[in-house]
Amino acid sequence: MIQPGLYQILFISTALFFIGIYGFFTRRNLITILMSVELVLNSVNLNFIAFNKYLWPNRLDGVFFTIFIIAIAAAEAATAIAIIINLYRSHQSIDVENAEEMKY
Amino acid sequence: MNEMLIIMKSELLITIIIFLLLFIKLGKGMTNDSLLILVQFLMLLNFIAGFFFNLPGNLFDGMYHTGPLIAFQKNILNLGVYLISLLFADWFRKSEHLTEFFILLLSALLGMFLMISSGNLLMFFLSLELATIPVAALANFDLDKKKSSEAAMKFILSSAFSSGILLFGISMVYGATGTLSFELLPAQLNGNPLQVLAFVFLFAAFAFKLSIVPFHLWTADVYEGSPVAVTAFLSVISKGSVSFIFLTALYKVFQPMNELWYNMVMILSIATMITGNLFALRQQNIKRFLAFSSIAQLGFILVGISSNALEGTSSVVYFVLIYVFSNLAAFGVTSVISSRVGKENIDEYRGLYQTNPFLCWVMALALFSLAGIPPTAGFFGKLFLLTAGASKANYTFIIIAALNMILSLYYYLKVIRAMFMEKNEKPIEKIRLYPSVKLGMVICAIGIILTGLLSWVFDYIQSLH
Amino acid sequence: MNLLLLILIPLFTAIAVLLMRNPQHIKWVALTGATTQFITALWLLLAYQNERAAGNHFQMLFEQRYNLFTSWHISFHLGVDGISTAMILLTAFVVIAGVLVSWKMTKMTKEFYFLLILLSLGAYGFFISLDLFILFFFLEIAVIPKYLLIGIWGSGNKEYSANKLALMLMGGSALVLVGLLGLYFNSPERTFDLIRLSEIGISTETQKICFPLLFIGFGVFTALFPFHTWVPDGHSSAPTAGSMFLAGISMKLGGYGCLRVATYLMPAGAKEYANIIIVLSSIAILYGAFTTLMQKDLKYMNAYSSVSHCGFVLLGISMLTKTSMTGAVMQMISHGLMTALFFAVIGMIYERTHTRQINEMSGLLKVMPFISTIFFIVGFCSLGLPGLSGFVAEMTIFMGSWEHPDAFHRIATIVACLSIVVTAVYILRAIGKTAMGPLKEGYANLTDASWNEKLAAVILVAGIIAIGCAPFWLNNLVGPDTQLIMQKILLTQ
Amino acid sequence: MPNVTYITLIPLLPMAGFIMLGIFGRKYFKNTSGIIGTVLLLISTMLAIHTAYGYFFEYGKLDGIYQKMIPLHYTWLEFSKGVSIDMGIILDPISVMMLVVVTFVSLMVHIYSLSYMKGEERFPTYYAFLGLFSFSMLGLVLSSNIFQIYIFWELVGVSSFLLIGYYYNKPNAVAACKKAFIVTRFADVGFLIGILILSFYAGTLDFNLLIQKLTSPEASEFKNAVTTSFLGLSGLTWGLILVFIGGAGKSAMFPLHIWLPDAMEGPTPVSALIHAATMVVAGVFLVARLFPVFSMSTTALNLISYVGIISALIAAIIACTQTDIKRILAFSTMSQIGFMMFALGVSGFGGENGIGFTASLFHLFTHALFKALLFLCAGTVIHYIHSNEVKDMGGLRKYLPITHISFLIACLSIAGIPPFSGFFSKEEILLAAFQHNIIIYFAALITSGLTAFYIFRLYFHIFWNKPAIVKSDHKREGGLSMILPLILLSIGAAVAGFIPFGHFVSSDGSTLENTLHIEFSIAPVILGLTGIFAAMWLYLKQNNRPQKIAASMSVLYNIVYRKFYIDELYLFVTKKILFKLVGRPAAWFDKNIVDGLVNLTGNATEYISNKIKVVQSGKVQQYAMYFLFGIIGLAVLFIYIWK
Repeated sequence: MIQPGLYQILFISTALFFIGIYGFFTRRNLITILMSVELVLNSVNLNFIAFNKYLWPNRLDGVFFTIFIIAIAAAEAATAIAIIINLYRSHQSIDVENAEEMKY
Repeated sequence: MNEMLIIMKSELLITIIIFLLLFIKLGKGMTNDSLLILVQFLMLLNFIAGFFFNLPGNLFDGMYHTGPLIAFQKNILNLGVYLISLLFADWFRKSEHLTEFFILLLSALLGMFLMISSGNLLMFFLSLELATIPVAALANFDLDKKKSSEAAMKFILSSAFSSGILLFGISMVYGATGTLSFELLPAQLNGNPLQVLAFVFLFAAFAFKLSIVPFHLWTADVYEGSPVAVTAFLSVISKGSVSFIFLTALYKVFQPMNELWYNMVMILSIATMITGNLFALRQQNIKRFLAFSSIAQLGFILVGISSNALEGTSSVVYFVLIYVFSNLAAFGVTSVISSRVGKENIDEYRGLYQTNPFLCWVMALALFSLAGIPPTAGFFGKLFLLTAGASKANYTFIIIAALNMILSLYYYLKVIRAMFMEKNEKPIEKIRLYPSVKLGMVICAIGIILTGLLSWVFDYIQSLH
Repeated sequence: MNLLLLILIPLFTAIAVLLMRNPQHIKWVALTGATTQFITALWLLLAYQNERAAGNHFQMLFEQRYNLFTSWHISFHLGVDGISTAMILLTAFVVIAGVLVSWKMTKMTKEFYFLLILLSLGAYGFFISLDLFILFFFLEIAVIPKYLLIGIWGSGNKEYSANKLALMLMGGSALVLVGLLGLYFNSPERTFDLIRLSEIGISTETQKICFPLLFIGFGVFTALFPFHTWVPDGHSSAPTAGSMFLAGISMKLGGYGCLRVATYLMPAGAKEYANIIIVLSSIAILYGAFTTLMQKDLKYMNAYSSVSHCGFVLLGISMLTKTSMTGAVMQMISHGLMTALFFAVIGMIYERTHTRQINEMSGLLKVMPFISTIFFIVGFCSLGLPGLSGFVAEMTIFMGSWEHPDAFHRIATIVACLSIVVTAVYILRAIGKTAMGPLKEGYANLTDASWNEKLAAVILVAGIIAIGCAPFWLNNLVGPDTQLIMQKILLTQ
Repeated sequence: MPNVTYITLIPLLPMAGFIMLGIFGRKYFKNTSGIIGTVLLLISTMLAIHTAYGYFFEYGKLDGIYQKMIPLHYTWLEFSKGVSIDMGIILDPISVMMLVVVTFVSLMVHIYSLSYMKGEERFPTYYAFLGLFSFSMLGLVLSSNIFQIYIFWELVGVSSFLLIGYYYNKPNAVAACKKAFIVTRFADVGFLIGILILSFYAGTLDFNLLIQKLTSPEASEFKNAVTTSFLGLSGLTWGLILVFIGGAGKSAMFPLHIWLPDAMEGPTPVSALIHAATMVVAGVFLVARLFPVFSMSTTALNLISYVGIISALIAAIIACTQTDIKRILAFSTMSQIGFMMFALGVSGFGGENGIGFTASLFHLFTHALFKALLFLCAGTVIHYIHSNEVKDMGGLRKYLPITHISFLIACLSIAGIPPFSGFFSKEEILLAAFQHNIIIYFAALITSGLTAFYIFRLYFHIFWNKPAIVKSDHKREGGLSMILPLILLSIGAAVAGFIPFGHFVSSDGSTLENTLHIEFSIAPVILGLTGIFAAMWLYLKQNNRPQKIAASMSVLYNIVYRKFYIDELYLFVTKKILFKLVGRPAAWFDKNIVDGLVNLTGNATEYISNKIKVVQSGKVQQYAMYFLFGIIGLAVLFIYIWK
């Protein structure tokens, strides 16, 4: 079995990053948007792991960072979902296009 | 161990207060009014305590560090929070979830403290999130207002997005240098494209927090939708803390790339000032107006940051201190009027002077300070930012900055004009202020006048390095 | 003589005014303050002359220095020379007259007097500060009171005018600021101290950049063509005392700055750009005069004539001879007194006839002999009648300008000379239409000046005549200091 | 030695009167102000005569030459080293002579006005202004410094303005005083620039030094002034011409004379004082004062003589057609000053060459007397008839006998009929012109014929012609105060010619013998008599001959009657060109371009601000997009472009 090299992993993580961003830009549903953000965060996780493993195997910063990111992502998601629920209460919708009252 | 407790004194104190509030919340025995007085008292204590027993030091292998300057920065933030607790009493007394509000607020403050003190990108990231996520919840605090939840949504999504960007940047920094520590990073930086790219990502995340063009777009909407207290917190405390850590990041960590970031800061500063001013020009809603004006103010802070010298740090800290007074005063007046009579439009302020001269004078002082008109402290603040920025002898930059002061004066004068000059058949009726609000405003007014005229304040900040 | 008095007196007056409640008391407090200032200014003049007579040859007298913002090397450095003494005297005259003229102010009396005194505080501070930072501080202090004075108590299109004035002046001060920062960072030692800066000298390259910034910046204040458009609108919308302060004090801040900061510190820059400024100021003089010719509103007329007259100030400075600079200072003083008086008279007329349109008035001399006489005097001063201050100043400038033998300077001088005819035309037109002619119907019951108006007018007329009939004291006061500036200019190649 | 205090008091006394009456007159001296003013001036006059006596007969002469003395002199305003305005007193023949003339005529007018102006509401003001004028005129005469003379020059102008506009509620008077001031002001700019030029070359403003430096061919200042040239004329000439323009303006020389006829709107005694005897000759005085310098430039002198003769001729022609009694006198004044001017122009400097100089000032002297007399007589007539128009007059000789005689004496004098004073001075002028320039001589000859004609036309119109229409019931010729000046002046006008003027006043201070050439005088006297008889033929009795003549050359008559349309030309230039083509565009430019640019900046900012608002779309996803673009932009900029 061929070991994936750093670049392959970086490619994947970058692709994931942009997929996440693309999702963030194009989705209408707030939950999906939130999921896209999670994709971005996960791509970062991949990055950290990969760098840690391939470049700086004896410094564990990357791994720790990943763990913290996962935790933070959870907190963020929790808050975000709470907010979205509240938005749903007031707007009767979780479509991002319905929450564009404030502009200019 | 003892030493650690003293070094982390500010953070621990806040944690204690948070827990205290939690217990009070469980007890459920207090009315809003007495609770508010208690909170104000605690905030005052917290603020006063900030001046004593400050010990510089490093903790957790450099993850956390503090010093006189950082302690002073924390004091500024404490002062801001204390003023918030005073100035927005109108709104607090109506609020059903006062304790939660302060718990969340203090959590964010805790995050900011840790952020200022952080010595590692990991620590920085964690504290940044701690400083952000509770604020998103706070933004939603007017639970029944559509605008409030919209603002919170925009805030949380935008900051999640920016977190992603930040993290991606950090991961690249890690990949390129193998370290996340602020101490070790500078030695590894050599300006290769990957590092530049990583720096751009990091910079963008900072810029997002600081509302620097073109990463500022969330600001106005969030400010407008959130409760005024939250807006004030966002625009003053949050901006202040991020600019402090931004200073550390640029001056210490990314010092080897200073030519790069000087140009970046310059370009974005010009863009920020111009855009902020141009948008502010048109605003009718006073909160939105203040949002854009604070964007423009941030552009000025960038001018000071661009100096890359001791003076840069001092003048930014000094400016933030003044900014706390001025902007909070402005928001205080806004809040009183919006929560008493529900008016937030500049046009509706017409003829205010006939009925509420005190509010008008406070507002005028605040706006003059923001515009940089002597004898208010804002004049000195802005001037020192410009002076610091001018040390590179970049005349174009400074002229643009100086001309932007005029542009900003134009819209500040619009509010002044509405209050003092324009006639109104039915001006806002006379408002009787709560003592705490009055106290807060008086403190702000005194601060606005004296911070500038007492020149040792600046010299003191300068001596803290 | 403690120069701090000059700042402290208005400061305490302002605070006292703020603390008062009864409008009547406020007026008296303000008047007392203004009188004290006036006496202090006269005392300063005497003390100054005594010191000089006693052989004190320092450039600045009564120096005081308190460190302020030590990290920036800013110090609260005060001191006066002949030029600033003269300007302080002017300010004192205008302030007391301004306070007297607005005696009948009923709308927001407290705020009105507070702002007036604040404005005078800015002017005093500006004239005595020797540290550029402090100077700039006081310069800006004087801007916002003007805005509020016009915006709240003004008439006509007041909000527009107030805005325009504040923004243009702030624009000017922004340029000043940049110029100052340029000086600060390019001098070998970072300092804002005016005297120190002039001692250590400023490199020619810096001068070439900073001089136009500073000169244009200050020039906006003193109506440098084409940045003069705030003048007509601002003056015409302002309340009487506001116009007096604007034209009498505020515009002089710019002239003083052009001379003291721009020209004195940067002689090489001054030489480099003198010709451009001469062209601009000559245009301002003649063009301003012709524009005045077409004005129908008395206040607009005087405002445009101020553009023309202030052109003389700039012309005198940019001619770079000792005589012309002395003339420029004299013109500042003279124009300050004269135009303040002019606005006061216009205000008095307006209060009674409720119009400022030249064509709508006639024959006022019959019912208001005092006011009309003052109108005559001030008109004559404006058109340069000997015996009144305008003549002395203008002639000194002409003589100084004529010291250059080349055609360019000659033509500029002749252009400036020609303006005195045009001035005569518009002044006489205004006087002829308003004061003279048959009495208009309905004017028979108009009253003449009241005691406060008379006192104000007499004070200013006294100043005008004191300069006009005995210019030597002013010349001797100012001359040595312009000589110093000239020496610096002559030393640079 | 001259008594400085006395001399200083001569101008200062009237000044004191001005201050006192000007400030307190309305309140405290409502009726006594006339007496106060007159007494002050009387003292002045006596002091002046005392000074004149002292100067001419006691201490003025040194080695047979009248010296220029500067008994008092202090620095008033120092411009630069050596160049300063000094306030000083110069005593030389012309200034002393002028002192006497000015104080005397002024005194006459003061006395005359006591009854003439009685009952006027602004009686004290009138005397205050008279005091101001006397002060300024005396100061002008005594000036030792060219800038000092300019100062008083302007003050004289303003007193003239104030006095012409004395009847301020008459629109005509207002217009006239404005016109007078502005026209002379325009000329004064020339004077001012002339001063600047001369002082630049001489390096001083002091008359003595200036003359010294600019007349000695060896001095470097002189060489400089002569060698620099601009448009073909030397610097010196330019300076002199410009100074002369100033003089021409004040002295109402063509083409700057248009203000003088209108100035007759002032009270008649004022016209007598200012616009006949004293102020209008200031131009002549100025040229005389600087005559040594003028004599260095033939071009300037030629210009002066041509301007003088043209003015003299034109004014005389116009005077023949006018119907307003005061205007006729005004044109006559202009014509006579023209005589004085060209006399200066044809003169040389020193000794016998200077006959024109002496003649000019002699004429100035006699003219002051007879013209003041003419005006005062006219005043009496107007006072009596209440009209200025000659057609309202006629046959007044019985009603105003003293006036009639006085007027006749003055007329004969101005017509140059011996032995009245005008004859002597005019003869000298003609002689000087004859010696120097024959064209000017003939023109002057014609003019003096015309003079006789128009002045007698006036005389016959007033005192003969048709029978009197008398409506007036008050005292015929006013009180004693109105008659006394007439008598005194008549005596003067009759006998002043016998003064050996050349003994006192000459170009270089030496004595010049007056020689009367009988054979030379024949032509002018005959011409003068012809003029008188022509006038007699036309106007002694009421007839229609004048109308016939006027009709027969109606075009010409109209042109002359309209004063050669010079007023209209000026009106065209000022209204159409200055106001419409300069003033209005300047105002337009200021409002629309300069101000427009400022407003445009504001509007453009607002416009941009409105245009970019779409960025803030309210869509959180777009915000993120801008965020990303920002990053990409920065990355591209700093990685690839700006390293």
